[in-house]
Amino acid sequence: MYDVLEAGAIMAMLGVVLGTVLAFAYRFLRVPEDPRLQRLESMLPATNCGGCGEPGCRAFAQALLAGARKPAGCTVSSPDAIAEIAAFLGVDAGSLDRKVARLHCAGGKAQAIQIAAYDGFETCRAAHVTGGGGKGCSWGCLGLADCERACTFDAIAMNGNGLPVVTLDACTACGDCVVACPRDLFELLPVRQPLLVQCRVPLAGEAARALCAVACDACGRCVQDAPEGLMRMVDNLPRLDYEQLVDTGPAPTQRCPTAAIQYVPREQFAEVEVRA
Amino acid sequence: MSDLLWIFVSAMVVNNFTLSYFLGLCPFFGVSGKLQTAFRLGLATTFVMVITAIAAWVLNTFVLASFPYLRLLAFIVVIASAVQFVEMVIRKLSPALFAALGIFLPLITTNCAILGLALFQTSRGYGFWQGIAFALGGGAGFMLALVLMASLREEAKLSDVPAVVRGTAFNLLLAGILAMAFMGFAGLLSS
Amino acid sequence: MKLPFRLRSFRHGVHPDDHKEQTEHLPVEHMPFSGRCVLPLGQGGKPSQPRVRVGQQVRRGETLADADGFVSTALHSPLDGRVVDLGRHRHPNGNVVPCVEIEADPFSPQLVAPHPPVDPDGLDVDAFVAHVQRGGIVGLGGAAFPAHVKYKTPAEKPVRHFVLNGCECEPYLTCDHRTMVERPAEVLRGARIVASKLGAGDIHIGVEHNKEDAIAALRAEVRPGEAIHVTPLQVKYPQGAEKMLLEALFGIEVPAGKLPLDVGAVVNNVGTMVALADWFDRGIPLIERVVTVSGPGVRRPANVLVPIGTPIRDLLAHCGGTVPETREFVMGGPMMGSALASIDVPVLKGTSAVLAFTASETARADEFSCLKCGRCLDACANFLNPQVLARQARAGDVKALEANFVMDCMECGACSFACPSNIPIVQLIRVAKSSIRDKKRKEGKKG
Amino acid sequence: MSPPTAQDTARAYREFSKGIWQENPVFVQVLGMCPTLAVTNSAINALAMGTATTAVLMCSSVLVSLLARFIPSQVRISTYVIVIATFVTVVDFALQAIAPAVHKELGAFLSLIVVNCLILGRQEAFAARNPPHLALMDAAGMGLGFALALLCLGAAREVLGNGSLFGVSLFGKSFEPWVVMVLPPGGFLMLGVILLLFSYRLQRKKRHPEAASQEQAA
Amino acid sequence: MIGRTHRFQLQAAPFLHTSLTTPKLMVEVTLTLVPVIAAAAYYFGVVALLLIAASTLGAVAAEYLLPTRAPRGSTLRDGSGVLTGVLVGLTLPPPLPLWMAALGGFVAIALGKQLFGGLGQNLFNPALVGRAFLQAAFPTALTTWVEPRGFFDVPNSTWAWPFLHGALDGTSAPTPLSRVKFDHALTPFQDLFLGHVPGSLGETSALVLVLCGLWLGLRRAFDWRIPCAVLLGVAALSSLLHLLDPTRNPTPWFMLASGGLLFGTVFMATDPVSSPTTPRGAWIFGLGVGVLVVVIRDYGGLPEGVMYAILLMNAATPLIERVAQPRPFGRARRA
Amino acid sequence: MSDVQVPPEPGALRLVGTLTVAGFLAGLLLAATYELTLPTITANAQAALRAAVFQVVPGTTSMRKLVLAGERFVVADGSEDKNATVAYAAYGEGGALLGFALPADGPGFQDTIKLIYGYDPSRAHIVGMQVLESRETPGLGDKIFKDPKFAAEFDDLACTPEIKVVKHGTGSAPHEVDGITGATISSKSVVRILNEQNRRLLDKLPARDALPPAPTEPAQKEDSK
Ligand SMILES: Cc1cc2nc3c(=O)[nH]c(=O)nc-3n(C[C@H](O)[C@H](O)[C@H](O)COP(=O)(O)O)c2cc1C
Ligand SMILES: Cc1cc2nc3c(=O)[nH]c(=O)nc-3n(C[C@H](O)[C@H](O)[C@H](O)COP(=O)(O)O)c2cc1C
Ligand SMILES: Cc1cc2nc3c(=O)[nH]c(=O)nc-3n(C[C@H](O)[C@H](O)[C@H](O)COP(=O)(O)O)c2cc1C
Ligand SMILES: Cc1cc2nc3c(=O)[nH]c(=O)nc-3n(C[C@H](O)[C@H](O)[C@H](O)CO)c2cc1C
Ligand code: SF4
Ligand code: SF4
Ligand code: SF4
Ligand code: SF4
Ligand code: FES
Repeated sequence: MYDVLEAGAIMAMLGVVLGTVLAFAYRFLRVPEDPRLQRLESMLPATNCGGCGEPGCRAFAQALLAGARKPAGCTVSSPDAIAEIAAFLGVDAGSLDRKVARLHCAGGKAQAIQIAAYDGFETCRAAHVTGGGGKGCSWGCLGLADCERACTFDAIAMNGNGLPVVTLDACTACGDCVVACPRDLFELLPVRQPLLVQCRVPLAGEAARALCAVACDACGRCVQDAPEGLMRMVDNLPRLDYEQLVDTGPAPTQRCPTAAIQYVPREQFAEVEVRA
Repeated sequence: MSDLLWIFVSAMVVNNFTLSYFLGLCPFFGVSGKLQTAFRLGLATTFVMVITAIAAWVLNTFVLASFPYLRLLAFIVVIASAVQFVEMVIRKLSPALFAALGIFLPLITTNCAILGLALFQTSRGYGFWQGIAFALGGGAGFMLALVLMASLREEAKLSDVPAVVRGTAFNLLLAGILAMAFMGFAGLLSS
Repeated sequence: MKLPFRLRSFRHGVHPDDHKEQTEHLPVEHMPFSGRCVLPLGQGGKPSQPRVRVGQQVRRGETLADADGFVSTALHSPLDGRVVDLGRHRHPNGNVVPCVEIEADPFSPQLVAPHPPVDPDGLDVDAFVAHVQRGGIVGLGGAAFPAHVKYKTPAEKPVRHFVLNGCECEPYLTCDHRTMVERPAEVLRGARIVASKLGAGDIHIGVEHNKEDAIAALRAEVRPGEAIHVTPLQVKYPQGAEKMLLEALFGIEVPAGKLPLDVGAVVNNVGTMVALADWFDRGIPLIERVVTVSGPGVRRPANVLVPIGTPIRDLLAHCGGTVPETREFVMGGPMMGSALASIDVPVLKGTSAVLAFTASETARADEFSCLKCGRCLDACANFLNPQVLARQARAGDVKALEANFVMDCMECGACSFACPSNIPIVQLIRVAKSSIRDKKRKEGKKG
Repeated sequence: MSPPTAQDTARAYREFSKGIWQENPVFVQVLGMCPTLAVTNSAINALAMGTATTAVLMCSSVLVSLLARFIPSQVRISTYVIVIATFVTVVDFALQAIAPAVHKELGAFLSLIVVNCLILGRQEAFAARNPPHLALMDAAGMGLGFALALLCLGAAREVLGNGSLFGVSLFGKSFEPWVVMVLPPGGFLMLGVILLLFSYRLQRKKRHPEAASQEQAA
Repeated sequence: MIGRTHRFQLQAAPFLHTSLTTPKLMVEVTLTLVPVIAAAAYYFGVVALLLIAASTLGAVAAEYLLPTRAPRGSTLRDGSGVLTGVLVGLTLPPPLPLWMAALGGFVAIALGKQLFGGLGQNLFNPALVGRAFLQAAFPTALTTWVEPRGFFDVPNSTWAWPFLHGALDGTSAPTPLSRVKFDHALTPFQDLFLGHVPGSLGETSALVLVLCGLWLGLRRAFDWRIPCAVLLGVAALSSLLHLLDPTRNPTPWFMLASGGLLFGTVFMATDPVSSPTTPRGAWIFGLGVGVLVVVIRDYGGLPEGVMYAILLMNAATPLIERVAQPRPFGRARRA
Repeated sequence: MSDVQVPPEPGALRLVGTLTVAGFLAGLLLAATYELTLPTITANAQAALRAAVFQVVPGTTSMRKLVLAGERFVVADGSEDKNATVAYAAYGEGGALLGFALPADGPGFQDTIKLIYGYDPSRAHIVGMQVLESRETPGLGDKIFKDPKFAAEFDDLACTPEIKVVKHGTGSAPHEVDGITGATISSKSVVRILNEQNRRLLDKLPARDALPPAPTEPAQKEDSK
């Protein structure tokens, strides 16, 4: 029985000594960290997409804590999640005009001409650096899906016509497709402005139409039909002012001879069946 | 001296802690994804092993001689505390290192390579220097296996490993091949 | 260590069959003028500023566009005729770019209207540089880099050697070879002008030793006691890359990311010297160049002196047209040139060759897995590890690519040539480099 | 405690059964690899190890579940480890008394149950947050799953590597055993192959979901 | 316009390609093995051919049954599967049961190659993975050797049923390395050189192997640095050890000519896939193999260590490659 | 959701206290278990030891534990160091000293081999050997304890000159052991372990008359710790 007690005592002593050492160590070696940071990080989507403009979710969380950013700056979180974060921090959620990626080209396989057979890697960038992939229009979509592969949110799917279709609800405006596209065809635009110029060709008239059936031939009718000051022609292309989020309805598109300008409240090219 | 050398070499390659004794497999599989982390963890483990060997020797010699039944408990508690202490020191001195090893420092505590070291050392009746040789050999062997594994896995990332095997199965089979290669060291310095 | 019986060269590299036998002995021929020329404004640095209007009559040799800034050159009319368009036309690289289009005057004798010749001895360096710029002189070695830019050397970087690149290491190409054989005097004349302006101590001309006649012709023009060295070099690709040439001649390595000037050398192509001599002595700007038309698809391979801007289609027609099996047209050499999406594009100042390949050359051989055999490493004169770069490019690992110096790759293609598994190494690297550059650009814009 | 309702029973059953298949600690969660590989060179060792682990797991879970409320979080892990180590020592002594031969075979690995991630993991993930009876069911299920997996592995290795099962020779004298299977590499290889078969099944199920559902229906 | 096939193709440079291809390389190496196979048949009889056929069959079967990303069977075209199979066969002891040889070939491809995704992806030498597996699984069978014997004199054990062991008729004979390790008895150099000694099928004749090695080296089928480094490593370390303790450690001549060293050096250490690509890496790798061979032979438990030495250095190859990257043109050496 | 959850920090005393209590309780439980199982465990160990000793020194009916004290083995009295070198004196029917059983260990092919062997000082012969622990390869090295023929080699083996391993089937001299084909290293290791232990200990064994008489059966509880 004495053994038993002695054993207990030894263990108890060990406990005391080690516990004390650790308690002291804890006191003196502790690294302070704002406990809210971890909470915030767990509330953010952890996709690290950079859509917010910070180098990652943790950085955004820090910016939130510092008050430098508003919760709505996260392009990925749902409105509920943003409200939750705002409540947690006791700040106003802020507002953000939701943007999505829009494509400035409608010249798929059925509309744009091909002048040579491209025989190389099946990526847009490879085609782009190989004589432009044989596509007649050296501005248009090459249809080899670099953007689809780049989108981590599966928001892009190539349709049967070889054009990427962005699912508006899935797009978080992270901008990966903007970076991926070798022809700079994507732009993040406010979803509230359905007026879209689906062409980037700086040519006018016949020269433009020779490349693609839906090329903008710079006739300027859309600019005339739009409310004063909303649009102007720059480099043979109509340019919209996205600061003025006026909804014009489809009127400016109706006299376009090539259907290069479209009124698209939902997904682009939705009329074409999406590839399985 | 040759005795110490044999203990060292045996623990490092002939009876490699990981590939032959199956000790420390959690970190072996868990932390071998990146070479740099693996290397650091290997160093940290070796370090903890030496601490363990000393602690175990002290406990065995001065405390546990008459209480063999407390051995496991005492080892565990003392080692865990030592590791936790090291963890706090690292966290204070090098937040970067801490971030790199992250959750794995606590894993070292509950790592069987460490406890195994103490137990084998005890059951073989190693003295102080033998214990140190054993710890250094075991640590070096663990690090060797871990670093090789990590570099192989990094390399395999560029290979077309079939989807069915990718993951744990692949790592296990890779470890199997590595263990077969280590069989070449069998009998080293024993004759 | 230089063995006495071995010719000088650089380390690594490959030995493709040179295919030069078809054209190397053919004298340069003149081509009848086409009815039309298209001159992209961006040929050597920043696009130049047109000074003509649509409908304006121009003389052969007359300036069409002026340099726009320092790294830019003037553009001259290769024809007597009329400006018919200042719009966009297709460039050989596939893009549709701003051009000047000239319609030939069918009744003109097409004589050059020379600018006044200039005695270079009377010019200070700045005036010399400005005059070279006015002559529209760009490097004829392929990159079409404005020549005058290289001559404007800062005082803290003295030029010790002026080096002429007569290697012509690309298979099929013989335009430089013929230039050296037929116009050695002008080559040396140009070189002497430049060397004296640069204050270079000596002139070195590196020529691969498969061009014995060129070496002999150049040597015959060297005056006794002159510090001009014509050095035969091993036949090896890419001997003509300027850094490899400097390594071969002097055993020096130009540091990565630096220019030959940083090691005291300026390198020009031999053809560039002829253009320069013609500009100073005869007042003829760069309006035509020698182009090798060759390859199995061409009926009558030839070296042709072609007005810049001539449509490739006309050039090919001049060479007897192409065989029906022709599948692909390449502008430049077969190692670094690029395929043409269309032959309705013009000859550029930098066009050294137009090649036509048939199905047997363009059929794709099977690709196998990389064996890590190391042949690509032995091919790479830049001492990169192409095999690793290719795998990392496939995996899209930008960080690793940059850590392995992907940006040092000069895209010479030796690695792809050498790979027994037929891995498209340089093709992968090219794409990876493009996306790295593009990403940097876009992220720069973003941040 | 109020009498268990049907719902409670169902829950308890669920906690018990999940460890055996869907969340099998070895084949699915890949936990506690060291003992899994080290002692499975024969079926009997595997069985002993499985049983011992299950015993420790169950005892510790119940105790931790009872005590969790009183333990400050900073010393949570340390306390769990003390609890586990205690039970391991108890089992160690018990085995030594009951079956000294098996004890000798398992050697240090019996003590190493302490550091089996499975045990500590269950304390953290389950026992500390659930009432004792559920903790017990969970521990029993996980322990059984662990033991079964070990037995599978041990049996496979013993059959191939020694031509016997539980020491009983199966194929007669002229069988050529695959010695590698009872050597260390064999442990890695065999478990690797078993996991490979698992993921192959899973992949096929994913690829042919209809076939799989039919299979299930049948 | 749409769907029109265009007359002209757009490809990326370069448009020229060397005439060497991977299948040609594999065939070349396989053909170089013909003299080795002939020597094996000469010394050990028809059983050599049977074993090689069995292991090749096993390898091809694995290659066919376990396809990687490429379509089933298509990878057989590159010829590397056959080469691996033949190499496994040549490393086996003559009285081995055929079923084990076939199993070895199968494991070589399955575990050594397809696991990693097929040709070019593997991290270890597949043939040696197969052999190491066999040696670990059937250590007795893999260390049972016989003297060279009559051409049609096939050992009983050859025909053992799968899963059963074959009893060797007649006596086993130790290899020169076993003799030196366990009996301190040397074998005359002439026998080693010509190959009239017990050993694995392909390894016995130093003469044939040296000639094959020279041929492959001159044809640049492999990186010449690797064999040079291996032999250098063995020669240097074994000379040193021999000088220190001549009774225990045999002469460098003996070390070079005996066992699987030459076979391993010429055909296996040089496997491009599992050895370093960089020149410096090749030197490090080769020296490492040489040193490990001597250490295992002189201090290890096993009489022979070439296989393990190569496998261990295979494992170290990714690490070696890290430190042995070439110095890029115009840059300082990498840190 | 809005409250920031930062767990309150418990005082150091509480932490120390928890650990102390846990340690104390654990200690109690363990000690109790130990006391409970000790008799059985000791008996088991004792039985195993006796079986081994009885086997390696045939004819043994009782034994006595000796420990090395300086240059001589003396009868153990329970106070000796745990790591002391031990040997067992084996007595036969009628209390005659038959010989000594000596434990020994050393590196084998894979790992340490532990064995015990019997030595008859009157003839300077080894009279038996049993492998207690080894990790030698199944099928090869494990023949050192699985192959009865090998064990039989040690049933009557001269110790002078030093024991030698010879090729299987060629052993004839009394000090020669037939090696195991395919496990030469393991068999040599066993012999080397014996030789080393012989060299170290044989001259330290007590003379017959320096020993107390055989213990009366059943053997006293002598090996408790
Ligand atoms: C901005 C810029 C400045 C350059 N400045 C010089 C220079 O001062 N001197 C020179 O010799 N080359 C200069 N180069 C030219 C390049 O190094 C190189 O000679 C040219 O790109 C053609 O080389 P390549 O035909 O080998 O590609 C310059 C290039 C660029 C883009
Ligand atoms: C791979 C490669 C090969 C080259 N081969 C030649 C060549 O054979 N002849 C040549 O004049 N320039 C060649 N160049 C271009 C030279 O590097 C260099 O730009 C040129 O000699 C400069 O002269 P330039 O500015 O007068 O054209 C090559 C460049 C590269 C990258
Ligand atoms: C996987 C493997 C395990 C081995 N295990 C043992 C072993 O346990 N003991 C041993 O002495 N030799 C072992 N060996 C060594 C060889 O069998 C060695 O060739 C043998 O000891 C030589 O004996 P021999 O000359 O009688 O054939 C092993 C070899 C291999 C490949
Ligand atoms: C010189 C040379 C040596 C080779 N040696 C081997 C070898 O030892 N083992 C093997 O399986 N394959 C060998 N191969 C074939 C091939 O590289 C091997 O199948 C790949 O490792 C499979 O990816 C060799 C190929 C060459 C060109
Ligand atoms: S990649 Fe483009 S489409 Fe996809 S989420 Fe980002 S912005 Fe939207
Ligand atoms: S939008 Fe850009 S990236 Fe997407 S398919 Fe078109 S060219 Fe490719
Ligand atoms: S040449 Fe081809 S096969 Fe050889 S290492 Fe380079 S990429 Fe791989
Ligand atoms: S990596 Fe670049 S520089 Fe090197 S050989 Fe290939 S293309 Fe040429
Ligand atoms: S079980 Fe051994 S480290 Fe986790």
